[in-house]
Amino acid sequence: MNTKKKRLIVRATLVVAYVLAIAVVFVTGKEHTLLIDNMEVDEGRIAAFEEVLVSIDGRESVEYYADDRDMTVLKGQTHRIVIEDEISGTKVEREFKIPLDEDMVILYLPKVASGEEPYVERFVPLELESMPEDDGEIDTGFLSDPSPDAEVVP
Amino acid sequence: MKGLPKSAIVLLVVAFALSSTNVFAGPAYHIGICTETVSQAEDDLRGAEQLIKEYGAVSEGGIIQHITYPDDFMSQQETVISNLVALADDPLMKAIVTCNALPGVAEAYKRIRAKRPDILLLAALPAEDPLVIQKAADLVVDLDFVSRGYTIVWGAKQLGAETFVHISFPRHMSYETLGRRRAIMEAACNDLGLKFVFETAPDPTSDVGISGAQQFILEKVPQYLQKYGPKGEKVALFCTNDAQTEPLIQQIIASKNGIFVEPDTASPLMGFPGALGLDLSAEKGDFPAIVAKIEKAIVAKGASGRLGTWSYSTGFSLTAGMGELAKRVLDGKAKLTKVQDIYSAIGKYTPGAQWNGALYTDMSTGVKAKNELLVYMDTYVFGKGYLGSTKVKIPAKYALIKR
Amino acid sequence: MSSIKQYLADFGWPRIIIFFFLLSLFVAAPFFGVRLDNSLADVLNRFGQNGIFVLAMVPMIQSGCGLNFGLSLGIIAGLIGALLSIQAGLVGALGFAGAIAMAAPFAVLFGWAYGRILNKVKGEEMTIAMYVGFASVMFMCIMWIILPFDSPTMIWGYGGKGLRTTISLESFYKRVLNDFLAIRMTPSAIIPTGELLFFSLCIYLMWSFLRTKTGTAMTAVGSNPDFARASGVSTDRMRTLSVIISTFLGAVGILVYQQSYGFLQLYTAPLQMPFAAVAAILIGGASVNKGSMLNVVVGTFLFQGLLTMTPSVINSALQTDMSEVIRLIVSNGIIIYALTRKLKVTK
Amino acid sequence: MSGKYTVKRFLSENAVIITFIVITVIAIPSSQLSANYIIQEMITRLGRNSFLVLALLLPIYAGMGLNFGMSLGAMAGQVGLILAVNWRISGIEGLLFAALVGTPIAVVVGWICGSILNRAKGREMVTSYMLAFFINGIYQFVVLYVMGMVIPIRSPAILLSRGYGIRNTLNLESVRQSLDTAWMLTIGPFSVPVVTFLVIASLCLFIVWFKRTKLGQDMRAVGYDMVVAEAAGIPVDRTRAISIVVSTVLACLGQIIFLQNMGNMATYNAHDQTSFFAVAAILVGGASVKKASLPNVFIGVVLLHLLFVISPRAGQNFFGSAMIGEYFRQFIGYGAIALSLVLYASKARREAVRVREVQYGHGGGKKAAGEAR
Repeated sequence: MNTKKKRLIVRATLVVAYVLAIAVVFVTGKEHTLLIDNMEVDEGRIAAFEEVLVSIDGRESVEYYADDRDMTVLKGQTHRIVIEDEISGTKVEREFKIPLDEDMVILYLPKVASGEEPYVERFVPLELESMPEDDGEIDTGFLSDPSPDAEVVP
Repeated sequence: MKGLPKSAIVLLVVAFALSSTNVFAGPAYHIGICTETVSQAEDDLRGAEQLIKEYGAVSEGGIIQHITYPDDFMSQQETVISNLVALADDPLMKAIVTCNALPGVAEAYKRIRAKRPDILLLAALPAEDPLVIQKAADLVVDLDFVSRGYTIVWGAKQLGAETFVHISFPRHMSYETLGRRRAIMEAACNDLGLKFVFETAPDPTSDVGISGAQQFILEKVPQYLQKYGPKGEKVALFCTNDAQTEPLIQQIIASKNGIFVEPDTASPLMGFPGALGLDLSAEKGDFPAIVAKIEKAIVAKGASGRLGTWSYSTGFSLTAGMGELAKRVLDGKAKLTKVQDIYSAIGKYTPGAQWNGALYTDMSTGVKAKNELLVYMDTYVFGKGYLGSTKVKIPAKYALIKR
Repeated sequence: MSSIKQYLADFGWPRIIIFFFLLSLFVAAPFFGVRLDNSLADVLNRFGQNGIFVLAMVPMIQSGCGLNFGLSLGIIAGLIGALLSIQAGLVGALGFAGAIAMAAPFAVLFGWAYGRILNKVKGEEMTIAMYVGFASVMFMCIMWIILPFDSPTMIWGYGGKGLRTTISLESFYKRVLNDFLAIRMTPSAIIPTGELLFFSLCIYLMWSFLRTKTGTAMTAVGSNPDFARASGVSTDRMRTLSVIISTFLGAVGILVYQQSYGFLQLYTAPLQMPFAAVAAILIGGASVNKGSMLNVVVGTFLFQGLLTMTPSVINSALQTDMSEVIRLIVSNGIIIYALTRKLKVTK
Repeated sequence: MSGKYTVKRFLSENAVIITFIVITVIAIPSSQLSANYIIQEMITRLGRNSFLVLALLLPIYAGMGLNFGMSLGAMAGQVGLILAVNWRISGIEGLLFAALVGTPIAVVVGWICGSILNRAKGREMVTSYMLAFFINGIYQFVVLYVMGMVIPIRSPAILLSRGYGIRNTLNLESVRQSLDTAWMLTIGPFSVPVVTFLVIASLCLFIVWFKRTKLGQDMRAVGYDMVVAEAAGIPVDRTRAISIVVSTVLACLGQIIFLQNMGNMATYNAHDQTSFFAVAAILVGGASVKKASLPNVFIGVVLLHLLFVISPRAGQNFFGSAMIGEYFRQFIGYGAIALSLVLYASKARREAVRVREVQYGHGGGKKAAGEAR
């Protein structure tokens, strides 16, 4: 009985450890798409940067101008962002978290700089329905030049 | 066993030494062409041979290096990739063309690009996801599955069909382009007043083999025709697999009410010569003459005005055309992604035929790809003439149909 | 009563289950718009078309060589015969007979060599047979390209050399057996009498062969090698003979198959053909070392019935493409079942 | 024993290796590939394929022949990878996740496979071959219908537009070569995936260690003679099943390593040829149905893949046709397996005859020898 119990405990521990291992790699390996947005917020309430250097998780800085939107892929949930305004010379450094179950989030640079929460939001892609339903034909503007000696086949 | 590895190593080293002694002389660059074997896709292979005829094979001091995929390319991606990467081993290699860019080509192109960024990478008729292959290749040309989804159904209507039967199987429906085209066809049928039917056939790559799959078509087509056209109403049939096209054509010719607008990989050589048992040795290489001969045979069998195809072979003209384009670009005579340059290179092998097409537009983002061109040609109906499908206006909504 | 029970046990539950499954498919067919007459005609046609392949399994099973996974060799011999017949310009029944006649020497030669190999590897025949078959199919792929056939119907239309993947038999001997005494049941369903008669003839010949002195000796070699040796029968000779017969039947089988089908298929087409025949005879209740004519007939009918009916009925019923996958699972599952089950009997 | 006899014996024992070396030596120059390319390709392929070939060893020790059922494990690994891609778990973690998810599946199918093979003693190879077909059907059913219908698939990039089923080819961008590039050592013109080789080396150590354990010893005993092992109190069926389970799990991990290097997965076909290539490699390396060692694995991988790399081009330059090269390569692959199986089986038979000769004396020996002829 005792050995049986012992064995059961060992086995249960192993199973738990296994599941835990899956959970760990799941959390640490999870990839998220991050859209980096440098547009004005709420029609000018917070202005966009004219020219800004952004570095995430110590990667090489990327330069953004007003109205830029970029896409990058991040691994894990907690990240550090460094924003350097090239015009004013100010430097902001922040840590942000991406929820585990979000595949695609958008980060507003102006909000990060002004410290307004939340500066990371879930990204809702453009709905297909919003696309024009009926605007004429498919653009087949690429008709090849018909050769003059047309009739190929009798 | 003991002495073996040592002597083996010595021998291999000697062999290596011999291998690196080859000296190239002659042309300034080489162009690699990869097609399927003759048993999988004759047209593509003949396109490559046409290029060899014009520009010579590398082994004979020319510029074309032609290789083929393994026959069972799906199971042997390792070979697909390494054969393509091996092309980049040649320092003079400046462009690689794959016609039927099968699964694995994108990965191979990625590896080639990492090693040799100077090589132009062209892919025709890709099997991989558009976004994946667009990223890997410099230029992608595919059949316009969006437009054809509409024009084929439209063509069936022109020929008097009341029902449209789409024959395929799960593996093919797992291709994004084929699956979407099926959905477009279904929608087009609804709009044009045809009845759409989906029929499943066995997959030729499964255990029944090509023969079992063809056998199925041979047996079932007369039944379909009877089931969907019991009073002799015309029924159009379309199948996505090339191997199944031949028995399909044969049964449609034998029937009274079958319609066949065009094969999936449209070509006069696709299915017709085999189904009709034609001897084309005299017409070898002359597509107009081949079409004329097929037409004669079909009219003689009383199937005039019921079967069609393109007047030139897709595989042949795209393979040869892409090779020609690569050469023109390397010679500085053309720009790789300029549409008229692409048409003019392909047009060299399709004199007199008109192509139509559009740049690929991604459905979810609405972004137009700069390097993927979708093309199609007019349908030629035997005993009737051209249908004019390149001039049909296609409503824009079909481009958004997903499933 | 007990004899019925015994008979059922002999017949085996898998067969009974498959039989009822098939029956239910036939019953269900009309409700889903699948025509019964056509289905029945198709099953009969395939029955005659594939039966000889299945029959080809019998001699090797009897002589203890196991299942002939290397049937492709016989198929290749048949293809060579067919090509020679076309090349010689023979048509109609003469073309068919000519093809068999010309395939025969190749079948005997291949069978003899193949038999010699199998004699060297007793106990491992099946695995080796499979790879011998694969290798020879690939070798012939090269041969089809370079052999100097030049009849225009056979070679590539465009290239002008090398054999096509499929060659139409339209103007040669297409359906020469099928159309012999064919009975038209309904406007669209035809019973291929000639084909069925030919198959019956083959079965009868095999049946009577197994009852000759040589035939019994062959069975003895398979079922009781020590006894056979003691009575002075040469095991190796008998085994080789059985392989030759099997290979020859493979050659005839492909010719029957193709006259019905209408096309000659080269290149990798023969690669998977043996598996269908193996599955069929196992479904028929044969074991790795015992097979009868009844097994052949029942097995071919059930297997081909399943092959014909599942896609058409299940697709119409479920409106999905799932039947392909179901068929894959069922037919391979039965082969495995047969491979595992019979051990109890032999051991 | 004369010298002539040993030469003959040496030739017959190593016939497959010798044949391969001869063909390769003839073919390398005519392939016109550079030595750099070929060597780099060999390094890559060793890293990619060795693990899979190593998976064949244990069943051979246990006397179950070549485990054609290893593609079962490969399928389990693929399911793991599909899920990793689905949940966007990238890099090494993605591979670990795939391995952790794939392993239990591999254990289950491996156990099923082992139990079935126990009921088909003496026909293990054919049965495992057919079993792979059977499980392939189930795999297709799961991946094509269950995924998306029952198992939620959230990544639209891998889901078919129709709403269920996984796409035909899977782009493994997120885990692509993450094991290989974790530490890529550049030696001259060559890059060596160190971590991959470390993983392979640790598997070799594991196999060496395993052979010395009680279970490993049992396995060899079972492989040598089942009846004797049974009499000695070894649970024969259980031991055999365990060898298959371990083999299946290793195949699962091996397939993950293979696919991370390929960067691309043919969802419905990637496992088709797994066992074919692995079996061909180990046989070409000089192993037999009953006897295999670690060197066989590596010699085999190098020789087989060397030929695979050069034969398409060599065949083309040799015959002047691109198609023939490809057919030739496949012919060589199948032919090598057939040849080595034949050679081994006939040798085993000769030995059996020799044993009988000793047992029955000359009269019986003659008769037996006559039969063998």
